[in-house]
Amino acid sequence: SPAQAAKKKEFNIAWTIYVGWMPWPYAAESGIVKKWADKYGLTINVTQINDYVESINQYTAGKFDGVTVTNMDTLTIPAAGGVDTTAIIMGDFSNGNDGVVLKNAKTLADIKGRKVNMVELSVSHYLLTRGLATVKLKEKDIKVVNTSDADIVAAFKSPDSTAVVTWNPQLMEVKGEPKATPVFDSSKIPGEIQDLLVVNSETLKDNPDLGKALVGIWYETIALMEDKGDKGKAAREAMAKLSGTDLAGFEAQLKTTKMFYTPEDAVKFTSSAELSKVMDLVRTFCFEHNLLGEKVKSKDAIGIAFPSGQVLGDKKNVKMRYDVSYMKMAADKKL
Amino acid sequence: MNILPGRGSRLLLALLPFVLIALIYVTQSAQRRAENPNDKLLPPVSEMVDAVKRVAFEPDRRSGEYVLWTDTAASLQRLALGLGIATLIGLTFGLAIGVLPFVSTTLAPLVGVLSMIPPMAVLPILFIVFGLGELSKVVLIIFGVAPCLVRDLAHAAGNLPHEQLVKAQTLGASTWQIAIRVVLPQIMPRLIESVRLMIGPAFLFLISAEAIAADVGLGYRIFLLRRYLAMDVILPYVAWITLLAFIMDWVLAKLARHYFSFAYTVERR
Amino acid sequence: MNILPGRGSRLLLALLPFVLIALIYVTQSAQRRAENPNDKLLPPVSEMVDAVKRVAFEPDRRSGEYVLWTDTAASLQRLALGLGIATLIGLTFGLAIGVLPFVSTTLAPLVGVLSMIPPMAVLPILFIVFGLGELSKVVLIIFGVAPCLVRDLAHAAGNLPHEQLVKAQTLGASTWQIAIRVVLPQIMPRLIESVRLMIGPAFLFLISAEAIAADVGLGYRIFLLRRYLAMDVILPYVAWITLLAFIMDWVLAKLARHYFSFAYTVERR
Amino acid sequence: MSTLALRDVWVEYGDQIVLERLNLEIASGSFVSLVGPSGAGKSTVLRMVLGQERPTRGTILLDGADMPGEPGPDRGVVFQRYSVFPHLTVLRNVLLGFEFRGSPLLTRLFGAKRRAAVAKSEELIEAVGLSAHRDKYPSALSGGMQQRLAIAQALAMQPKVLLLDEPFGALDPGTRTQMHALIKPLWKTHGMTVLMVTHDIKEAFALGTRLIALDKPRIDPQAPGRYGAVITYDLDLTRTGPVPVMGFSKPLSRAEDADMSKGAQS
Amino acid sequence: MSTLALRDVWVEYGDQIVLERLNLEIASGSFVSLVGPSGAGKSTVLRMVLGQERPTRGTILLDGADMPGEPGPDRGVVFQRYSVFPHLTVLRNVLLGFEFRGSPLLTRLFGAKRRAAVAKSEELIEAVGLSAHRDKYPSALSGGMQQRLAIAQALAMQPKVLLLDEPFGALDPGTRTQMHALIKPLWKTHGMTVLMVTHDIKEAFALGTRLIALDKPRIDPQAPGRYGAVITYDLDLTRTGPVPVMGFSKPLSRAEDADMSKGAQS
Ligand SMILES: Nc1ncnc2c1ncn2[C@@H]1O[C@H](COP(=O)(O)OP(=O)(O)OP(=O)(O)O)[C@@H](O)[C@H]1O
Ligand SMILES: Nc1ncnc2c1ncn2[C@@H]1O[C@H](COP(=O)(O)OP(=O)(O)OP(=O)(O)O)[C@@H](O)[C@H]1O
Ligand SMILES: [Mg+2]
Ligand SMILES: [Mg+2]
Repeated sequence: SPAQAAKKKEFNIAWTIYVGWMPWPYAAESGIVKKWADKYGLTINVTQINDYVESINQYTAGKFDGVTVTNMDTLTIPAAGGVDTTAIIMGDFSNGNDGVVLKNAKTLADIKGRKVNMVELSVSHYLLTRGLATVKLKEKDIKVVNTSDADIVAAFKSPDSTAVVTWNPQLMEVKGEPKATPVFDSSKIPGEIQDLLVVNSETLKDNPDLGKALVGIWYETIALMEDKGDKGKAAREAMAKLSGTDLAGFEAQLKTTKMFYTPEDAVKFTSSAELSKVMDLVRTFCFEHNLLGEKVKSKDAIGIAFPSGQVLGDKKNVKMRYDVSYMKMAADKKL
Repeated sequence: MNILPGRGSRLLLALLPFVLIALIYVTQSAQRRAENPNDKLLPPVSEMVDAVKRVAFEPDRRSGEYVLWTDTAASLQRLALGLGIATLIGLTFGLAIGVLPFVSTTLAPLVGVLSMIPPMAVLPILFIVFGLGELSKVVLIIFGVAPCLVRDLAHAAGNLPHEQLVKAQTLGASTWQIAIRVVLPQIMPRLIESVRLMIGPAFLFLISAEAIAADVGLGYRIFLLRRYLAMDVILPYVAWITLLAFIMDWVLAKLARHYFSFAYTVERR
Repeated sequence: MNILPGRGSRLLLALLPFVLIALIYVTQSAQRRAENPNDKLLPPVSEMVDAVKRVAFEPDRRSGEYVLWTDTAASLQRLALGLGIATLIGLTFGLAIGVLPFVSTTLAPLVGVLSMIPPMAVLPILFIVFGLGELSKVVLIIFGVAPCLVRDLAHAAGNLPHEQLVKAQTLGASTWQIAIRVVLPQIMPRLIESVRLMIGPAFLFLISAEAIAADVGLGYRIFLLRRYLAMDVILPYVAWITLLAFIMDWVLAKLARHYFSFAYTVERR
Repeated sequence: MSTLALRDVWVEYGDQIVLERLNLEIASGSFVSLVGPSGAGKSTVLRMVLGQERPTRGTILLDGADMPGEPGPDRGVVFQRYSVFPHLTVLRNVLLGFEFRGSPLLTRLFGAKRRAAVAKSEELIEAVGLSAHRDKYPSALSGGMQQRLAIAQALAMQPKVLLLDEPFGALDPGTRTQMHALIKPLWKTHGMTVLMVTHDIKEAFALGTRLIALDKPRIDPQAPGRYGAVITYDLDLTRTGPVPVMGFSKPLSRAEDADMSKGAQS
Repeated sequence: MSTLALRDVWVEYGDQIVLERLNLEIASGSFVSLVGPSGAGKSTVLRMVLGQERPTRGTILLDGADMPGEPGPDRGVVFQRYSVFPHLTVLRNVLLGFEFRGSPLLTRLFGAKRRAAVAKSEELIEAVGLSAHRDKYPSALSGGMQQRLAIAQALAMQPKVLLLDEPFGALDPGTRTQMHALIKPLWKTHGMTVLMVTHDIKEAFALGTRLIALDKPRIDPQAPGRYGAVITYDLDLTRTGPVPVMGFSKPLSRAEDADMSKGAQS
């Protein structure tokens, strides 16, 4: 359990299939994980969980020391559940990987009055509310039908479904439907949907080597991924395969993902003042949808700490932290 | 072997395992809370009570509805429809397969195969054929439950002593008459028994269907709340589902014993 | 009623519904393709054959594994363990509850309640308690299947003619001896029958468990590919699962008829 | 009305030969008592005549035509083991036959029809002495009471051929006499053909117009299933003169048996 | 060895009174024939002595002590309806008792023990004439064969008290005589107490040392369940002098009956 954090040697990291997280299984398979773990005298198990929410739940319940997760879900699940969580890797942000698709429509405004199939209370929901605001619509103007992410493609095949919000790879499949029009996507709200690797803050405090190893793994792997040559192609092909698609499909998804291939870029983004504005938007959405807990009376209840030392919300109850120190070590080649 | 516990000790004995489970829960919950005061996995009973008060007796902040009751109403309606239709299918097809060799050779293999198809895996096809609305949820329940019922009832019907069918024929019964007056009433207790065993699976399919696409229902709520591990609501919901299922089970058991008392003479010892 | 179809027409009749379904599929598939040449929902048979060749007979380029077979091996192992343990639980507890009033009062209500809890809804807790490895998948199957088996067998055991138990007692049998020599062999056919009915649900639980946490297995593959709606692989996988389940069902049926022939005298008419 | 003929009938279960070369002609309206040791194949003969079982070889003719393959309302039966319907009360068990006949679709009678059927049923129930138990389920009846119920049920339909397999076996002498008194006039007035298995020789003689004894004439100690039972006695009980007693009539030889059947065929 | 006493026993099913004020003392080693009309409550008496059923009122004593509430190996039984185990072959049905006794845990015998048990079982199977059917399941046996199997099964255990409910009802006279010849010496040598229900008066007299008749002395036509059966005859068949015949001995009056039981108690 997370509270029993102390010096330990074996760590468990959970990941789920998503274009921005595919380096993890590749790193595990190709020995990069072992290499870095050995370097710090650790054992790191990288485990795949098929169900994204379950992976976060299991992390929150203490079964894992780290997990791949978005910024919003970090706030609503572990942080709201009292598990102090630190984001040590800013992997990417969605730059079109999440989108709204309508049938028989031209613009997002046409969504008015429709039933929208999406994973309720997820980043899709967030994306939709952000989109609705741009066309002066309210959530009341539509009807949300909670639809499981695995089934959303099939659901959109049904004549009953005329509007969906989803992410990749489902988004690509949905866009390919006849009469389907993408009307809004995350490239319109760049930087707001971030894909992170988070670890339990206490575990990290007691075992800084874990952070170093993870960051080391990450940047070695994505350097390979970015490689324009054969090695890079082979790596991307392997990742494609692992996510159940082929190279072309995977690269198409990569196009709509703003990867931070270098630690410098990631540090820069994470340290920018913009981030706290983004998180304010996110936590406002979360609060309005009761995601911070039924008893929470204000969006300030949970504190979010930024690299600058600034804290959004309750300073005494900081449960989510952005930490660039490890990525900085990578940038400085100090690992 | 024939030592029957008395009335009082009976109740005690029956409650014992539940008390044990409750105890384990309470201590585990307290332990987790001691480690993490915000732990959500095993909330203490007090929080669950609060949560129940909230969902059952306070209107929802956004929709103004009493969430628990609207969820329950929606789910029970789906369940009743699904289970009801599945029962009808189970009864008619089970009877036909059990009584008529002709139907049996044609349909028994099909039913055998159908009962083996995992319905979840062919959901996309179900969506196309039955849409995303209430129908597909009901169909999923039927699809999951009916083949089992058909098989069980066909088996029960086929197992009646052959002498009885011969006897009925000598009394001038047609096949139809045998089916409705000799076989049907005698497999009714088994039908109820099977339906009782199928309540659990039916709820399972209902919840799965609601997890896949819905905007109201017990399963919908559970899966929505799972997004932020709100076990303080999920656990009472699970308990509530279990209670509902248990009540249905109990009512069916009583019905069977009341209307088909002839089948329960062994129990009277 | 007693008109039995001949051997040849039997096979024809049995095949008829399957041929019909195949026909409907092929025409529907062709129609969808005509409308949208990229349709993935109902791929033509040729594409499914290609897909099967790919997953079954070509080694995976990376791992060198034959995907279909590694998936099958992993899933079958889980299933066999889960179903096996559930059967053992069903048999011992069913027997105990059916034979001993004392055990019955203590455990029957618990089993009744357990069988009503939808396992999917308490998955997070199951995963916490049993970990995310093989164990939790096996446990989910057990949790989903065993209560049903226990109830069904307790019912079967309790329904034996009371005279038989009395008779055994007059022959000097202890409760234990009655259980293993009188009740057990007579409920074995029902056990096999119940397990056969539970193969479908067991696969369902397996697939659900694999959908949530696994990196190999039939259910894992199906859920992985569902995001892309790769029905050309999913449908053959479903067919394969169905075939596996059907074979298990058939083997069990034969076993029952071979080892417990006394229970099938009615069928011999 | 209904002549029954068995022509060279064999019954085998696996290795075991139960009945061998059975030839039998039963005239319409006769009351045949069938006796023989336990396991001789008496019930098997009844099952075949009923249409429940098919002979391994040979044919069974009803009025010269092939026996319908299925049991039907022309043949009533009281099985050796009580075969009443466990899910119906005494009254409803007897009523059921009337309902089968009177209401092909619903199998429920209403109004006058129902009253008539109930009256007839109650008459029969009264005759077998079960009036006090009209509304009991069979599980609450004693063995003999169930047997009487089965008799009432079978008699209610007045079948052309009545097959009785030890119908009075579980009854005390008094009740047995009552049953005799019930069945005899019914048989006479309706011209039924009755085939009754019994172990009570006195009963066989008292009721029957003909007595047939089945037995195994030969037993191979090495292979007990090797030889089946044949008809060892066939007595006409209607002829005038002194009542024949078992010992008096000499057993049929197998040759004679074959001759007789030839005669019957020609 | 085992005196059986019923003291003021009543049995009621709901409204219906089946047995009324039954008082009965059965001496160890006696062979009691129980007769009476169908439905009188004979099987009920047996079920009570067996421990399968409890009287509504009254007590049953075995050797002066309260009857153990459960059936046990001291009391063997042949039920009215064949109660052999359908899942065991003929041999295994008889063997089962030996296995119960000889192997408390596994209930399987091996080696010499098993050979001895098999030998004893086969002897009994031979005695009831089922040798040829040793390996058949009960479903392949005729009614009378099943009854004989049940007899062999019960006799194998040589119980102190043997309860027989119409054990020979489905048997032909020949086989019946064989069974008599089988049971009589067993009863004599082992000093069993036998309680046998039969409808065959001759059999009752031939085998029994005492004959008890159960019957309803009064019937209220308005409420047939109002009065139960009582003991109407109780004959000692061992006394010297002319064999008593039913008509000769006068029925016990209810007062005498009560007196007798008083006498027995004192
Ligand atoms: N299903 C079966 N399989 C094998 N053998 C059978 C089957 N049914 C009956 N038999 C054999 O057929 C023979 C005749 O049986 P049947 O029931 O006709 O005898 P029965 O003359 O009626 O005897 P009982 O007077 O005891 O009723 C018996 O030896 C029995 O073992
Ligand atoms: N479970 C029951 N519920 C109600 N009444 C019952 C039940 N069992 C038996 N009886 C009644 O008890 C009476 C006596 O039954 P019992 O079986 O002892 O008769 P019996 O003397 O053995 O008759 P038979 O010679 O026909 O076997 C019957 O009138 C029967 O209806
Ligand atoms: Mg017979
Ligand atoms: Mg009786």
